Order: sequence, then C-alpha cells, then structure tokens
Amino acid sequence: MTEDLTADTATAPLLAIEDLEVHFPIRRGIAIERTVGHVRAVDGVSLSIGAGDTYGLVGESGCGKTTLGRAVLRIEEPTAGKIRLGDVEVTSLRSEPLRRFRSKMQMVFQDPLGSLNPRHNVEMLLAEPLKVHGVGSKTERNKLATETLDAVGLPSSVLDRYPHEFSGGQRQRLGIARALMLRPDLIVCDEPVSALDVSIQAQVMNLLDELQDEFGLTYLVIAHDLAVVRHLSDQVGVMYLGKLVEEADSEAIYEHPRHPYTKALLSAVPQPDPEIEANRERIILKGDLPSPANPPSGCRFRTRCPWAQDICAEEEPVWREAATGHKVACHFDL
Amino acid sequence: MAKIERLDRLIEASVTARDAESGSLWRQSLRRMRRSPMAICGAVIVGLFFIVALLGPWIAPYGPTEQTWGGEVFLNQNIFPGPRAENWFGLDHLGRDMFSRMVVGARQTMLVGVVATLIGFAAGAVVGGFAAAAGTFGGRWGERLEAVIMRAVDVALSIPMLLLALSVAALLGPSLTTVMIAVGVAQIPIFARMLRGSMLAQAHSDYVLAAISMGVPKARIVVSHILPNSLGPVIVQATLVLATAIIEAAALSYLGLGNPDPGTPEWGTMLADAQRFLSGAPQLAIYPAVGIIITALGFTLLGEAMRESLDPRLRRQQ
Amino acid sequence: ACSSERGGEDLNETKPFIFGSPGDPASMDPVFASDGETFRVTRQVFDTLLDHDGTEIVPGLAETWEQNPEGTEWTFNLREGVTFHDGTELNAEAVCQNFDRWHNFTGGYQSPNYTYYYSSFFGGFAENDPEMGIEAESIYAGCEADGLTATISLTEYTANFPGAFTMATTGIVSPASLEQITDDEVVTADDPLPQYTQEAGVLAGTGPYELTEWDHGAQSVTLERYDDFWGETANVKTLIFNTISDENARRQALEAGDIQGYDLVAPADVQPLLDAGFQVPERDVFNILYMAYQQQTAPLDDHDVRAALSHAIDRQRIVDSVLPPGGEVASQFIPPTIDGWSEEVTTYDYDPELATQMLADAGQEDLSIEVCYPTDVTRPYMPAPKDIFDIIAADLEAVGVTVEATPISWVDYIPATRSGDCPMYLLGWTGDFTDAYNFLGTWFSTETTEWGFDEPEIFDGLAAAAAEPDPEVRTQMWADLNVTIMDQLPGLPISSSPPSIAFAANVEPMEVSPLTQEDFSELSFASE
Amino acid sequence: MLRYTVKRLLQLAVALLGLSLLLFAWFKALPGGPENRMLPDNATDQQREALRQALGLDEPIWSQYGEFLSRMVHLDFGTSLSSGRPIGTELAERLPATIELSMWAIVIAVGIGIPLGYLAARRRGTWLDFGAVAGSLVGICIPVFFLAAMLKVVFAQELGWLPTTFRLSPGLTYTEITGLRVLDGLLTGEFDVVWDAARHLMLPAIALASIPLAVIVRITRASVLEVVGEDYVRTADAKGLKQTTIRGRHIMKNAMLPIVTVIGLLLGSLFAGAVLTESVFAFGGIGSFVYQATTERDYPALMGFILVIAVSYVVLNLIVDLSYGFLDPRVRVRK
Amino acid sequence: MALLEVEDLRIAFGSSTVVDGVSFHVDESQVVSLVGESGCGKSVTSLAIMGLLPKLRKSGRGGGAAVSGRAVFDGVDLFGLSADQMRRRRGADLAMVFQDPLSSLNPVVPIGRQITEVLERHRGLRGEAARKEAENLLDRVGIPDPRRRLGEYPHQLSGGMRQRVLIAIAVACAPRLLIADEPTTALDVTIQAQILELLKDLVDAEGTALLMITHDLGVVAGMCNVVNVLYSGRVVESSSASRLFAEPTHPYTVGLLGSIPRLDLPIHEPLKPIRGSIADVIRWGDGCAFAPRCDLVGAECVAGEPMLKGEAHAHRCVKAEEIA
Ligand SMILES: Nc1ncnc2c1ncn2[C@@H]1O[C@H](COP(=O)(O)OP(=O)(O)OP(=O)(O)O)[C@@H](O)[C@H]1O
Ligand SMILES: Nc1ncnc2c1ncn2[C@@H]1O[C@H](COP(=O)(O)OP(=O)(O)OP(=O)(O)O)[C@@H](O)[C@H]1O
Ligand SMILES: [Mg+2]
Ligand SMILES: [Mg+2]
Repeated sequence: MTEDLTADTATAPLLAIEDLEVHFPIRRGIAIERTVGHVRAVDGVSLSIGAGDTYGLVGESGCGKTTLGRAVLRIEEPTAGKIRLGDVEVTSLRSEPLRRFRSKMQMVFQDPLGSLNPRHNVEMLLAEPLKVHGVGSKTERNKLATETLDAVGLPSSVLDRYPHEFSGGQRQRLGIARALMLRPDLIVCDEPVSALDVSIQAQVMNLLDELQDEFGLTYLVIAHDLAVVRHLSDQVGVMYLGKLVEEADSEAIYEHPRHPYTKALLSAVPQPDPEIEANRERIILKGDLPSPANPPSGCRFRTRCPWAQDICAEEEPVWREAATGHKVACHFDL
Repeated sequence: MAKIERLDRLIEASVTARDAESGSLWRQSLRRMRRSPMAICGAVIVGLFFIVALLGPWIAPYGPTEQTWGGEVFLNQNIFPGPRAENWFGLDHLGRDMFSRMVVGARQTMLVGVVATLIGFAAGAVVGGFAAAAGTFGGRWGERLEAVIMRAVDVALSIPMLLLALSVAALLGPSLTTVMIAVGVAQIPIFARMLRGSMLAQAHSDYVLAAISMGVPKARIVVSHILPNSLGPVIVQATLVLATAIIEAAALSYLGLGNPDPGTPEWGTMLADAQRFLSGAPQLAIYPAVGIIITALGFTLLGEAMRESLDPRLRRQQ
Repeated sequence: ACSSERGGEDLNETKPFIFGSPGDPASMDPVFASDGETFRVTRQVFDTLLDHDGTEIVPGLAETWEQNPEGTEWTFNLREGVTFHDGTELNAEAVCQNFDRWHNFTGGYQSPNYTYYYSSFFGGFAENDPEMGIEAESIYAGCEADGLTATISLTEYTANFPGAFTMATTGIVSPASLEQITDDEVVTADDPLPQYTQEAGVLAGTGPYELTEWDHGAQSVTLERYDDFWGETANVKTLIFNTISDENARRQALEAGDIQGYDLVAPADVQPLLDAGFQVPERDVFNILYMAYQQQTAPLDDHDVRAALSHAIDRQRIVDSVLPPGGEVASQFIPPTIDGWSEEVTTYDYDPELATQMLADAGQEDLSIEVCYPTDVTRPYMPAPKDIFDIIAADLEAVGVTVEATPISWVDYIPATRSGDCPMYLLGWTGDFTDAYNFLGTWFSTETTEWGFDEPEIFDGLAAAAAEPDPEVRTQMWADLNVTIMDQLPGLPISSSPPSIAFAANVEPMEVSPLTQEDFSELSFASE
Repeated sequence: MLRYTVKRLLQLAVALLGLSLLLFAWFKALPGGPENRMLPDNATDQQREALRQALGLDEPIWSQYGEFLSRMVHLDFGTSLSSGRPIGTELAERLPATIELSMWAIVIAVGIGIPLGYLAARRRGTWLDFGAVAGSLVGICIPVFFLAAMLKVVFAQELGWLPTTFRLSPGLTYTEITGLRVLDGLLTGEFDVVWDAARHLMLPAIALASIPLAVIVRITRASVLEVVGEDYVRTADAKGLKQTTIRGRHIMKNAMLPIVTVIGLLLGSLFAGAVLTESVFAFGGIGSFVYQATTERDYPALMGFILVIAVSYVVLNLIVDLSYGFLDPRVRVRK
Repeated sequence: MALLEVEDLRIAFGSSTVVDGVSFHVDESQVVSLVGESGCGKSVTSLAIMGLLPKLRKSGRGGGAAVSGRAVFDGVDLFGLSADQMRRRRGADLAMVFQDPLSSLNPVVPIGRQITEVLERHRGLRGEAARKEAENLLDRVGIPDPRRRLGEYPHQLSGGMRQRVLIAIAVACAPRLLIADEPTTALDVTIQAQILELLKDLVDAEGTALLMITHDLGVVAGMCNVVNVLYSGRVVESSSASRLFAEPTHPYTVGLLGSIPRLDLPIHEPLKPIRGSIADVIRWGDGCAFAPRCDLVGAECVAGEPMLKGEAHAHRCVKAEEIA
C-alpha cells in the first residue's frame, strides 16, 4: 500500500501546467472602452514540478514570470490552459471551493514590507490564514505560530510586534512563516531575495532550503538572477517574452546552455572573481526586450540573437527535447 | 570576559534603542507629532476649545440670553459698553454679556463642526467605501456600479461647495441643523473620493494580494485589511473639514441661513449679526471672528501635523 | 456768499447725485411694479393725477378734482401746458388712454406678479383671464375725456379711492410712447416682462426727470433733468440710483463719499451718522408694527390673557433701544397721522406686576407659548425683528411665561402666519396712502385664520366704513372702530417707526415723506 | 491628445446631463413657493394660488423637467421669478463683473503665491518659511466675508484710500467692449476708467484672493519641496548648471503640475467666495444675484446660475486638464 | 599624484555620523570602487565629493549634512571651494551617473535639452552646434537614431537607454573623474552587461578615472583596479582587486564573498552568510562595528577602535591573522 503511494507521487508531478496563457486586454476608447489588443504576458507555457522539488523560473523583467506565478495561484485569471495541483484541476475551481483550496498553495512576495499589513502584528498576521480556513483553536493557532516562527528563526517574543519594526531579512522571514502556516503543498516564491542585501539574501536562501527539507515543500521560485535560481532549484526554466525558451536541471543549464538567450544571460552574470571575469567570454545582447503586446514573428528572441538567421523570422521554433530532461526552443543546436 | 559582557550590553542597547521605536503605526506617528510644534499648538487650541465647549455653561458668569444690562445699551445710538470688570468682553446690542455668549457659543460652534463633519464623513465613507469595494471585488457589474457612483460624485464635486450648502439650506430653511446638514452634505463627495482613492491604492498593494492568495474572504479583506489602512488620510481630512465646517457655517450664517434663534449663541451667527455694528462696535464682530479663526486654525494645524506624520514621503524628508 | 452759492449751482450741473437704493427697480413701466424701489425711480419720471404732501392728498397732474356723492365718478381737471418728455402734450385723452390700456390687459399681464396693485384697486380687468386666477369683477366703468377734463367712472365705491390715483403705479405715460409697444408679449405668468420695461427712454412721462440709462450689470439707473417740466425744474442735473443691497455697505458708501444719500438707514447707524455730520431727516411715522394673538390657540382666546401679555411688554424700551429716533409706541392699529386715529382707545401700559397678577387670575402661571418672528428680513416697520423678538421674549419670561422661539424665513413667514400656525407673531404694515382702510382693511375685514377671531361688529363696521364715500363720516367710523378693536385686542400694536433716510453733509435734501414718496427734484448740492 | 480631448468633452456632456437632472430634482424638492416673495405682504391667498397656477408650479414633474431640458438646450434659462427678466440676460449682464473680480483674485493669488511658496520652500525652516506657512494657515481660516468687511472698514472707510462700493464710480463715462472694465479702458484708451476700475477692484480682489493665495502658497511650497528632493534636480546640480536654470527648467516646470491642478479646483471656492465678497462690496456681479435668488426662492434663476457656474467650472477644469498635457509630456501619450 | 584624494571624510546628519573617517584615493585613469551593503555610506560619500549634500544651516535645522575632512581634486580641496566655483567644476571636471535612470532625468524636459544644457554651460556650445554634439554623444553611448531621440522625453525610453542618456550627460564635457553610483542596479543583467561594457570603453578611450560605487562584488571583480570595502561608514578593507578577492582579510569581506551564490561552485552547497543584519552595529569608537555579526569576535574586538592597518592591502581587523 504505502509502496504504491510513494511510487505514484514520484511519477505524477505535484504541479502540472499545460499551455498556460495569460493575456491582459489593452483597453482604449473615447466613451466606451474597447479592447484594442492584448499584452501576452504568458503565452503558452507548459511545465511540471515534482513533489518536493524546486523549479526555478528566470528571465528578464517583464517576461511574464510574476504573471505565471500568480496564474498558478489563481490570483490572475488564466486566459487559457490547465493547471493541476495534486489531483485537483485548479483552473476549474470556482469561488468558495477555490478559496478553500488556497490553503494548499501559498506565496512569498518580493517586497517583504509591502506584503505585510502594516496594522496587523505578527500574531494576527500568522493566525489569519488559519482563522479563515477554520484551523484549530486560538491556543492551537498560537502554538503553531510559535513553532513556525521558530522554524524561520525568529523568537516567539516578536508576536506582538508590527512589520515595520523588523529589518528587511526578518520581514521576509515573516512572509515565509505566513506562507508556511497552512503547511501548503506548493509555495510560489516571487523574487524572494531580490530586495535584500547580499548577506541577508544568503540567509534567506539557506532558510528556504532548510524549510524545504523540514516540511517537504515544493517550490516554484521566480527570480531574475540566474545564480540565485540555479542555487535554489533542481530544475530551471528560462522565460523570454511569455514563453519558455529552455528548461533543464540546474546543473545542465549551467554546463550546457543550449539556447542563445540562456547563454547570453549566463555570460552576463558578473562573478566575484577577477580572474574569471577577465577571461570570460561575454555575449552582449543588442537592444531591449520587445513589447509583449506585439512580439516579433517566428522566434521571439531573434531581434536580439547574435546567431539569428532568416528562418528565425519565419518559423517559430518547436519546444523540443534536445537531451534527456533538457528542452529548448531554438532552430539550432548550439 | 568583561569585554564580552560589554559587547552584549552594547548589542542589547542597540536593540532596545530600536525597541523604543516600537508600537503600532498610529502610536508612532503620535510620538512624531509630540515633537512637532505645529501639532502641539493645534492640540492645545483644540483641547482648550473642547474644554470650553463642554464646560461653557459653568464657566459663563451670566446666562447667554440674560439682558441684564439692557438699560445701558442703545442700539439706535450705537452705545455698547466695552470690556469692563463685570463684563470682560463688554455687552452686545441687547445688553447681554459677550464673554458668557462666547463661552456658551463655543458648544454650538463645536456641535456644528463635529456634526457636519460626521455627516460628511459617514455618508462619504459609505458611498466611497461601497464604490471601491464593488469596483475591486464585484466583478464586471461591480466595476460598472463603481463607475456610475463615482460619476455622480464627480458631478456633485463640480458644484462649488458653498452653492451645494446653499441649496441644502434653501431646502431646509434657516436653522442650525440646516447648517450642519448643508456643510456636511457638501463634504460628502470629497470624503467619498478620498476613501475610494485611498482604498483602491490599498487594494492593489501586496498585502491584499497576499490575503487573497491565502483565501481570506473578500468581505474580510475589505473590512480588516483595506479599510483600516485607508482611513488614515480620511481621518486627517476630517480634521481639516472640521475647520472648514466652522468657517462655512459662519458664511452660511452671514448669508442669513444660519441659526436664527438668538437664544442659543453660536459664533458664526454672532459674527454675522455683528456685521451691522462693524464700524461702531467692531469688538462685537471681532470676538466671534477671532474665536472662529483660532479654532479653525487649531484644527487645521492638528490636521496638517497628522498628515505630515502619516505621510511616508514627508517623513522621509525629515 | 455769492460765490459759494455758485459753487453749489456748479455742482448741481456737473456732479451727479448718487442715491444708494436698497434694491433694483423691477420695471420702467410703473403699472407692472408693486415695490418701493421701482416707485422711487418712476415717481421722478411719471406724474400721477393726485399726489401727497406729507400724508395729505394734493393735486398732481390734476389741478383740481371732484367726486360724486356716491364716490363712483371722479372728475379731474388737468393742468395746462404739461408736456411729456417726448414733446407731446398732456390732455384728458392721454389720461384715459392709460386707464383704458390697463383695463384691457390680457394674459400674463393680468398676473398679480405684474399688475398686483391695479387689480387690487379695480378688482379685475375687462376680461379676466381664467389662467391668472382672478375672479372678482372689475369696478372700472370707463373714462371720459373732454379737453383737459377726464372723468373716471367706477361701478362701486371703495375706500381705495382717491388713494389709488396717488399711487406711482398709476403714473401717466405718454400715449405717443405707448405706440412703440404692443401689450401682447406676456402670455403666461412666467413670461418675462417685455424688453422695453427694462430699458430707459422708451416710455415718456411728465415728471421732472427723464430716464436715460439703466445699466443692469452695474445696477444703476440714470435720470436727467427735464427742462420743460411743468413745475419747478429740478436742481440737480443728473440723478443716479445705484443699488447697494447691504445696509452696512450703504452706510459705508455714504461715509466714504461714494454716494450722497441712501434709504433704509439701520437704527443703530442714525446717531453715528448724525454725529459725523451727515443729515438724517426724520420722516413722519406711517406704519404699524404689532404682535398678533392668534385666538384659535388657547389660552389666547381669553381676553384677560391677551391683556396680561400686553401689559408684560415694555414697548417703550423697544422704541428707545431698537427703533430709530422718531419712533413711538403705537396705541392702535393705525398711525396717528391718519384720520380716524382715536384718543379713546384702551391702552395697555407696561406693568409686569399687573401682568403676573392677571396671568395668575386667569390660571396661566405656567403659560408656555410659541412666538414667531421672521429671519432674513428688515422691514421699514421692523428694522431688526430678531432684536425686537429678543426684548419681547425677555419681558415675557420676566412675568413667568415660557417663550418658544420660532424663527421663520421671510418667504415662508407670511404663509405661516396666514395659516394660523403661529400663536403669536410679529408683523406690520406700511401704508400706501392715507386712509385708515389701507391699514384696518388689510387685517380685519373678515374672519381669518391669521387672527382667528370672529367679531361681526368689527367686520361689519369695517365694511360700512369702507363703503362710506363721505370723508367726515368715514373718519368718525374709523375712530369708533379703533376703540372697538383695541378693546377686543386681537394683537398688541407695538410701534410706529420712521424709516430713516440719510444724506451727505453737502446736500440740501428734499422734504422727506412719511410714505417714502420723496421728490428728488427738490434736492440740491449745498454750497461748500 | 485629440482623443483625450474628445473623450473629456464627451464625459463633460454626460456629467452636465447628470447635473441638470440632479439640480432639477433638487429644486423641485424645495418646499415653499416663490409666489410668497413675488407678492406684497397683504396679497390674498387667492392671489397666491393664482400665481402658483400661472407659473405652472402645479404641473407634473416630468413635464416640467422636459421643458426645462429643452430650454437648457436652447440656452434659455427661463425667467427670473423675482425680477421678471430672462435669466440668461441677467447672468450675462452680471457675469463680466464676477469674471473680472475672479481673474484679478487669481492673478493676485498666483502672482504672490507662487514666488512666496517657492521662497518658503527654498528657505525651509527660516522665519520666512514660518511666516509664509503661518500666514497661509490663517488665511485659510479667516471667513471671507469678515476679511472683506474688515478690509473695507480699514482701507475704504477709515483711511479713505479706496472706494467702498461699485465697480466704477457712477457717472463715469465708459465704453463697453468685453465687460471687463480695466481691459475695456485699456482697449479704448479711457485711462480714467482703468484707474477707477482698478481702484474699485483692489479690495474685493484682495479679499477674494485670500483663500486661493493661502492654498497656492502652501501647495507651491509642498510641491517645490518635493521636487527639490527629486533625483533629477540632483542630476541638474551634478551638471553644474546655473541656479536660475535649475530653478526654472528643473524645479518650477515640474512643481507647476500640482499647482495647476489646485488652481483648477480653487475656481469652485472662488465662485463661492465671490458670492460673499460681492455682497460686501455691492460689486454687482453674479454673486449678489444668487444671494437674492436664494432668499427669494427664485428657483429658475438659481438653477440657471448653478448650471452656468458648474459648466464654467467643469470647462475650466477641462482646460486645466488639457493644459496639463502641455506641461507634462507623460499625460500626452498615456491616454 | 592622485587625481582625487579623500582624507578623513566625516559626514553627520544631526547627531548620527554616517561616514566616519573615510580615506581613499583615485589615480588618473584608475577604476576604484566603493563597495558595501545598503546604508553603509557609499552614496553619501560620493555626494559629499560632488558637493551635492544638503548644506547645513546655521540654525542646525533642515536636515543638512555636516561634512569634514578633505577631498583634494587635482591639488584643490573641493570642500574649500565656494558654491559657485564648485558649480563650475561639476559636470565639467567631475561628473556623476546616478542609480535610478528614470527618476534622475527630468520628466518634462526633452532629453536633447537635458544634454545640451550641460554643453552650453561648460563648453559654451549653443544652438545647432550643441545639438550636433548631443547627437554625437548619444551615438557614442550607443543609442540608435539619435536625432529623433533628442526630441523625446525620458518616459519614452527604456531603462537601458535612459542610463545611456545619463552617461552621455556625464561624459559630455570629458570629465577627468566620473563617479558612478550603482549605475546598473536598476537594470536587467543583459542590460547591465551592456552598460558596464559601455562604461569600460568610455573610460579606456578617454583615460577618465572612475569611482564606481556598487554593492555587487561581481561588478567590482569585472571592472575595478582598486577596491574599498565599506562597513558602517568606514573603510574596513582596501586593496587592489586581485589581492582582495584572492585573500580577503576582513571577516566582513569574507562574509560577503561567502554569501554570493556562484555559478562556478557546486549547486546546493549551502551559502555561508553573515549572521544578523546591518542594524546590529556598535559605534566604531567602542570597538569594531562589525563585532556583533562576526564569527570570530573576541574580547579584543570591543577593546576600542580598530585601526586601518597595512599599506597596499589595508584592513581594519584585529584578528586578521586568524583569517589568513
Ligand atoms: N494587470 C496587468 N495588466 C496589464 N498588463 C500587465 C498586468 N500585469 C502585468 N502586465 C504586463 O505583463 C508583462 C509581464 O509582467 P510580469 O509582471 O509577469 O513580468 P515579470 O517577469 O514578473 O517582470 P519583473 O521581473 O519586472 O517582475 C509585462 O509587460 C507587464 O507590463
Ligand atoms: N539626507 C539624509 N538625512 C539623514 N540621513 C541620511 C541622509 N542621507 C543618507 N542618510 C543615512 O546615511 C546612511 C548612508 O546612506 P547612503 O545613501 O550613503 O547608503 P548607501 O551605502 O548608498 O546605501 P544603498 O546601497 O542603499 O544606496 C544611511 O544610514 C542613511 O540612512
Ligand atoms: Mg515580477
Ligand atoms: Mg546608495
């Protein structure tokens, strides 16, 4: 029996996303607003995350990472596609069942201060998710809060303090603690460390690691810093203009980046070592990210790609498996 | 070893120094306000005003309507005894003690200000809050409802406030209640706008997103997350409106729409009445005028200080 | 002396005399007006058949006049050589054309909004428009012209005559200038008055001044001297009436020299103005302020209670401290300048002890009563309603009466008092012309909720007096009625007060009139 | 920019329709009738009823509104019940006075307010700053009519420097072109009129300017303080630019944005203030008209007046909004 | 001789001293960096050199900064210059690039004007000449179609382009020293790479000295010759870049390096962060400000102010030997 169960969970991923699209209408009009186009923030993304794994999503600003993360949590309504968490099809849930289901998936935000209600003290902050899902009595909730605080490395004496009385790193710990309170299956971390100082960033990254082991969490980590993502994740997906362009386990991505964009990203990350820096081959991309409202034809990256050919403008590259567990969307094998 | 202890103590000191800053946002801004001379001035004036307003009848040496010195006052000869030992502020045109009238009048004036503001605040908050809640969580229909409500508010806003008050006053006939309602009603669109704006700003903040993602019910999000955080600027506005209300009330009284009952003195009415004697006995106008100005100033100072202490942008500059 | 004399004359020619009026005139055709501000202007331009000197009726355009014993035929012998400002001559034909024109008004012209006085005097029109709601029949029976003799016939006599012929509203307009207009523009009551009534110089009169400009924006009306005036030509060449509605502003403008005269001086300003060297000539009193006892309200139906309340009020203090100099306590419902004023009426002198005693006797020790007064208004008879109320309230409280103050906005005040909603209220009346009917008839001709009493003796007496064409007999009837009324005590007459008018020091003012019918042609700038 | 303008214009039309409905409903709800004011004290009840009927006050509401609306479309505001004249004419005659007065008040408020606010901000914490802030606080708290009355007592009555009433000394010959007396005087070369009109304008304009002045001082100060703290001002400083350049191009150009908005919003209180000021100085503008209309329950006149004021207020604010586009390039593209 | 010699710089806001005796120097054509975590005083130091800190009023109110010490630029103490003299140097001899490219450009002035005004001021170029030169500058910083861009407003440009414009403004008058305060923090990595490349090229081509302020040790490693590590308002370690990365001697530097996730290290190896946060400091006068967060802390650490030791590779740690 037990054998079966474990086998099952190992094969079936915890989170499966299929052809997810999130389009934001661009409204304009004189008296009555009309939709004149769409920002294709997420434009057909499929990925899956196994239970207990960490999936890292990287890409430049505006490429749709946050939108994807929010769509998974149904904070943003997907335009098309399916999301399945465990056995539940999240995209088909409506109102109350959805609200109930939210206990299974939680989020950690980029701005640690902004995501904490300034008028709620730590106790209210942590108890709220339990309260709205009717978990436990007051004392039980308190006990759970103390435990969780302990897990994120904060003393229980902070229960009656307010968010603005903490440092940036501590606030992020609070944010993580709140996400942990319901012991969810999935936590979406949207830029969990990018607002923090280097030394604090490291603390939080280590904490996320430890918590994953302790609570058996599954993470979807969103970040623009390739080094951070690589450090935290088992699998890394690279996004460009609303689409995944490459996906592999984090080792492989670094060793053999197959998409020119990934290569460029990797080469752009400065390393704290003058020697590496001096000898590093740099790929400097031309220009800026095109507008997601009307992405380039064919391969979206072609406008900035140093290897672009004619075919790139004409045909959209297929999402193919270039090596085991290593998918890429490029016409060429680089 | 002693050195290590010293280190611990130092760290402790640095931590407690931070602890001294603890407390909720309100408490903190209160502490900041305690250091601002503007806030202190405002609080002292407002405090004094409230004390006088509450204790007025006991402080006043004479009844506000007692025509004790009627025989000494000759309206038709412009004879009004000025300040003297028995009557600190002198006598008014019917031989009543001005000091008593000022002191007793404070209560009416306060009543006008407070009630008018409460009317504007309550109604405005309901309208604005409802609109914002509908727009944020009501789906498509909610958005439309919000648009309609806010259009109406905009239309109301495009009528100058005094005119709005004037029409209300015309509807109800002159009385103190009229003034309160007129001034209050005229403030509704402003409060509605402010609360809505402030709520929408909060509605897009990360912590509301966080609450949604945790599955907090919508009603609870509005009531326990959005509203408390949006009220700050509105409360500040209320303080400022109190000042405006007192001045507007005086203007309405001047236009003959104020309290017509001379039995209960009220500063605005006193000022409006005394306009007749401005060149012969200016003191009769100046007492209530100064009363109004100082009180309005008090509320304004307090409101401004509150705004400054709550406004993070201004805080940063400090 | 000679040179300074000339200085004054020079000023008369070069300097406009600016008068601060409390309000704008409504129409330059006087028949459409019912307010003093219009009449102040039109009276300088359009002469009436008869005129007032003080309160006495004297010749106007008519040098002499007669009435038949029934009072239904009025014959006017017009002056010779009177010309209108447009150059045409005045004759009886012209007079009759005016009366016939008024009689034949149709449509909106009949609205009381426009022709209130005419329809009050003459009952109605040739053909009453049902839309305008006038039901009474006209008593106008026609006008006969014979050279300079005009005879106006009535179907019945009312005490409005001959007073009606002195009213500015019946000012005679040049028939030639009437030809420029057609009386057909005002169809409904909310149509505006025709344009010509809002312009100067369309209608011509015979008065000492002609209208030259009406600047609505600046709220000023300019008049120029008419040099062919039949009487003594005016002294000041240019006369400007400029509206200053606020009484303080009027005083300040006079003090600052912006204007040379103004009307409706606040009582409190009289003494300071005199002290500062301004002139405030006293008008004779011609009005009555009273406090009514609405007798449908208990216990005001009790004569003793009314008397007690009357004794409680110190009317002298009101006169002394609130009313302008020249005001006096009124003993009855007409001012002493009117024939029929009686010395024999019962007076109710200030006696608080007696009042307390009488109330106790009537079993009303704990009387509590509502007293109404108007708010946003000053009337010539009541310069400061609120102050007067205050004093009365204090007096009543002093004899143990609890006063419930009910201030009512002026627009609603008259309806409120009419409908009997006010147990006690302040009100008054300024006469239009000198006949007691103009006062007593206003109040006591029939049973009303305004007073709430039914006293056939008074009503019948009044009707009889009003229909009595013989002035001598009528005067006696009025005197008797006054005694009856004051015994009945429907209200307490409080005072008669002269509405003050003020002038700059360098002005030689005209003779002032108790009916506020001043003749501005008498006015001149004084020598330095 | 064009789209934006068209959009705002359409919104304006909708707003005005809403406003007319609101106003109409409002005034119909008012109790008591104008007929009481229109007739002498001793008119009979029958006469009153007759007048009510004649005025159409007893017709069904919707038919009254229909007529009202069709009249508005034809710019016919009806007849004033108290003066018996067309309201449009009454307003047209009185509007120039109010416009002239308000214009001068704004000129004074802007002319003094902006430099003073700027100085207060740049000398933050000095006595000048303190004085400006305190002065503006007091300025907001003084009832306008009281200030007007005091100014009049002191400068016109006691000192006799300036006239107490009117727009122009009565009897002065004057040729009307725009109705704005100072401007007309300049246009026609009647310099005595210019001088006389300016003297008459002085006190009321100052009284009326008190609140806008106070508000402008404060908003300028706040706005300048905020802009001065902006990074681009630091950049300008880092470029070593002259102070005058920094002040004009970098500080004031940006600081003007909120000031312009506030001036637009101030227009409302300006109209209200004009009602009070004009009655104190017998200035004869639209203010005294509305005062009279209110006390006399002259509903058509009040309605016409409020519509005119609301329209001009909305239109002026539209202009302010559009001028924003010229001041702030970001608005131009945004919508 | 050094182009810029900062000596014993002290900056205090009211009672809090945020920079506390900082000394360093920049030689001609050298790229020197100031590195440290948020709030350690990097920006304040650069602003002080530029004379851009709010002036202290006599009344002591208004939030001005009290600056002491010397900043000798080309033989002249900048702190001794009058406001006017300083204004003539800023933008000409010394120029600065700020962190946030959007807020650092005036939103209501076309970018062309924002460039030409500095040319006008310091190089006397006017009209068409100034416009031509501005176009050249935009071209040099790699903005395509510069003629058209001149008339555009900042909000019409992307973040990277804005930063290029800022750089164009800074180098417009060929300054001898360029100060760049976190010029790439607000940008994406790919854009950051572009901008760093551009800066490097400009500096190489003109021989301009660059004072680079950053919190990113990676950027330092890629660009700088000399590194000054700041902690709580003091330089704690200062050396040539190669030596500093090879043998960091201050526990803070070590900690910083240990905190950075690196692409060249095995995945999932836990990072070695510094404990606590920057708020946990003690006053330098009482000992080492870093002591509360230091793993090696001992009694000697709080025995009074630690001194900067060493010449070429200076550090401010009493336990430096233990680390080595
Ligand atoms: N509510 C929205 N309405 C319209 N467009 C939106 C909305 N939210 C996001 N977008 C657009 O969708 C695109 C993707 O945004 P998203 O926030 O997902 O990017 P991101 O990868 O998270 O970027 P960053 O790194 O800056 O956080 C952007 O172009 C953004 O402007
Ligand atoms: N105007 C000011 N008034 C008061 N304190 C200030 C002011 N400017 C800066 N400080 C303080 O000086 C210290 C150093 O600030 P600075 O801006 O130099 O830090 P930084 O090293 O540039 O940090 P970051 O990496 O966040 O830019 C901080 O503690 C800051 O709070
Ligand atoms: Mg994002
Ligand atoms: Mg910085």
